[in-house]
Amino acid sequence: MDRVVATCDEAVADIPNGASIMIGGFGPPGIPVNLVRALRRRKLRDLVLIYCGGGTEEDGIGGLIADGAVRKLISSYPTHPGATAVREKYLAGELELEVLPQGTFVERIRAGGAGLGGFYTPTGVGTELAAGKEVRVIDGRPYVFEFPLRADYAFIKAYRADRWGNLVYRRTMRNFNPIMATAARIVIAEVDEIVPVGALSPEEIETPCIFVDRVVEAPRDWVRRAPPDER
Amino acid sequence: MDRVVATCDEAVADIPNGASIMIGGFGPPGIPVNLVRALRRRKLRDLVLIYCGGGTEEDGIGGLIADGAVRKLISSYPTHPGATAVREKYLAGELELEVLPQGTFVERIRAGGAGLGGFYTPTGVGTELAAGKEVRVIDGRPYVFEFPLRADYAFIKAYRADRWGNLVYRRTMRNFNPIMATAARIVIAEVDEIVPVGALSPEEIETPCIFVDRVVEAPRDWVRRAPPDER
Amino acid sequence: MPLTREGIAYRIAQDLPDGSFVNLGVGIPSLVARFIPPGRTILIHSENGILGAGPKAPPGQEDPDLVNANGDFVTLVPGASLFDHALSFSIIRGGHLTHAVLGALQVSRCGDLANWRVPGPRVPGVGGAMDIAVGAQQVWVATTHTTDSGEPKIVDTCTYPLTAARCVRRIYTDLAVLSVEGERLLLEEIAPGVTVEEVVARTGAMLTLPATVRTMDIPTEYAGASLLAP
Amino acid sequence: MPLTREGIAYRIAQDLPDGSFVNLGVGIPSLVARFIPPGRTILIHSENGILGAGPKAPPGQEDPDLVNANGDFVTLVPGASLFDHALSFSIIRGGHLTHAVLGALQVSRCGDLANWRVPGPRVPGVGGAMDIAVGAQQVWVATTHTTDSGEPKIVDTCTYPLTAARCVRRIYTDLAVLSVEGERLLLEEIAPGVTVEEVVARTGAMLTLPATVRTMDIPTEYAGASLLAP
Repeated sequence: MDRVVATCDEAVADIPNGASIMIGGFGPPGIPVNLVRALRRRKLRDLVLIYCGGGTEEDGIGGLIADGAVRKLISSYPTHPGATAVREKYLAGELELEVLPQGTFVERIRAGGAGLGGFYTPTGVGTELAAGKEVRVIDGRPYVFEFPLRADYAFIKAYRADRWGNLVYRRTMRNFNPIMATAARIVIAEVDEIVPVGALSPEEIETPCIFVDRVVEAPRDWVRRAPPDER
Repeated sequence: MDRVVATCDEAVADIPNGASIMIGGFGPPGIPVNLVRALRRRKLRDLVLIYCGGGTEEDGIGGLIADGAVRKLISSYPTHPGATAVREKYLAGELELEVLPQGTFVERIRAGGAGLGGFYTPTGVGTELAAGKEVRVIDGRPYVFEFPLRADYAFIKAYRADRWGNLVYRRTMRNFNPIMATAARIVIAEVDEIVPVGALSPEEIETPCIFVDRVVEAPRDWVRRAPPDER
Repeated sequence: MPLTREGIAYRIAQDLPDGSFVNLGVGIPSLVARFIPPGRTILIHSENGILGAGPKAPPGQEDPDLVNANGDFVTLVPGASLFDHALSFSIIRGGHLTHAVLGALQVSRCGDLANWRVPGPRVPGVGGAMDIAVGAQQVWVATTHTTDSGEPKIVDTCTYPLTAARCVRRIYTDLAVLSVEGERLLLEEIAPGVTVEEVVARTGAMLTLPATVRTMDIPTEYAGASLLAP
Repeated sequence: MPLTREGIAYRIAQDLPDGSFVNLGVGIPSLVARFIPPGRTILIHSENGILGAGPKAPPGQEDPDLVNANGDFVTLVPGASLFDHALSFSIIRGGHLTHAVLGALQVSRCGDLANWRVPGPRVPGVGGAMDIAVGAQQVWVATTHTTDSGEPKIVDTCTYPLTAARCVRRIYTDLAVLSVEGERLLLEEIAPGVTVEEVVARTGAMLTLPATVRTMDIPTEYAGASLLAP
């Protein structure tokens, strides 16, 4: 049951060309940057990334795209400042882009993790993001049908883990991480601190270890510096 | 923003005949027994209850059914020991029963609270619980279509609340409570302890106050007796 | 005198009742929180999992794990809660937010909103705008009345890609407050020193005029911010 | 000698690999946890929101807020986590449980399971059975080979209302271990002192017999429980 892997490089060593990979995070919080950097070192091709933003050079996701490692990006808001690689590759016709409303993006991932076949959302009806999608009127209101979304791998960033892979987040680190952790075949978590099994309270665990396959400790500088009671 | 109401009787005073009411809880944990008892004192008729079990005399839900206050029960497992009132009223033709697989029961409530129009689940395909329901093959696998479920009221049991209605649960009290709190027009929470706003950590709050309309303090005897660090 | 961006935000803040749960979009909407009248408890929701977002963190005191949906390092008010994106969008789509204040590229007479994309060879990116527009109990738009080049942003029919149809209830601009009632767009208030004729001239949709149009009750300055353009 | 209820549970426990995540139904399945071989870490899931349920609480030490799905006051193992019913059924339906051990009224040759209802004028109540049957990676059935009155529970086609079609992978009874492979039901093992002929005679479906049928390796007693019927 011990899920601990020594390094990020080891944790991503088996990812093949063409793999689909979910990456958690929103803003800087919750982005597993060290896993992304290790992935970038693999110099893979034809990856499908499922990530809410567009990535920047700094978080490494933009770098992956700039490298030409990514065939397709499934995203919600790939247009934030710093998402220059997406813009260049997309406008050059070298990156396929699937853009989803943010609630639909996370709900499709949840449906994938929860074993559902799809769902109807009121979001996007009558817009170009619903073009070609089934619309159904339920109880007098139109809804768009959306399919579940799963991936080969998920990269998760959490604050603390135990050696079994139970995960705890702090502040706004959760975002997509607990949901993506349910929806991939292999889930890899990068955490600031690994604690003994039993050290996390059963109520505070947000991602139970059943969802997590590998855990790597990669503490951020500020966490390393700040004692626990000042975080 | 203060949601505190003095008594359970006051909290349920406006519920009309014919109202639909979700009631949380599974086993004893998480059943808002004092709200149910106050509801029973109202001597209402034609209620629709949405509750996972069948209720017992002890938890008051069985008593409501025995009183003839309930027209219909939407449930998953109304056949546990002690659910005698359901059995008698159902077999006498005096209680309408809608039985759902437990995962479908909670997912329909979640869909109601999340604004979805419905979802496809693999559960129940080819069984009598899917009789008359739409079946759709998605990616080669058959799924049953299920509609969202909402109610006029939800009765929630939590451990601690602040005066705004942020809720915290302990051990297995959560069960249906955090989900039902999202899916009713008026949500009433019965809690063991009300603490000042700001006393709950933002990470530990499981039900944010946006979902809660009324909070009543009705501490259980064992909570009253046990000091916080021994619970 | 037309309102400044801060003036529009101030005007909106006066209309948010005590006990509101509000999502604020980027741009002018993000300024609304500054102007909430003292004594009102209004909780700010952020898509990335905050209910009860507070002001930006003072320089040097940013928490690297605490941002809002605009990417600002923020604080939390007492009573705030944190959650994942799934619950955050259950709040949005499930009709739990009492209000959302959004920016606009165009709003139509019947409340159609276009605020996520201009046509052309650009990267599309929508974020939470479509969910918020269909989900909040009341969607209010905060916008300048016209574009920088003077084109009306309030139009008969949107020509930009839609965010959601018939979702906007009120429009707050530098010149006026308007409300959408079915197919009719009502002119409720005008900025001090602005005439009804001016508003009509700068609006691209037919307006319905009540017997009397109120003039906004708005100070020139508030808490160091100019609310009226010079 | 046929296995006792504890014997069936013991036999199943030997087959659960280290690192399994298992849901155990009521009746014989609930006994499996007692017999997990030392040194294996196996986490027990309970529908009402537990991963890592431990043994029943000692009398007088029950926590009123901590029960499992059978209503027993239980304990938690170190590393356990607690969650709501929505996540609990995401775990179940989403294919995250490695194993589920369920009771049965009937199992068919091709793995159809009936375990929630007998026909007739009774209150229907299904609980989590249907979700678990479709969701777990491997569904194993723990049951007596026949009913108290000697009727086969392993049948060609279920006559009782189905829980789920073609979901069962293995069947552990007091007489045998069987596995479902497509349309074929393989007799893998027989209890000590039981003959293939006896098993065939008490089974209501055609069995496929391998070249050699193993005899179960099972002690007479374990940790104070009799595993073989006298």
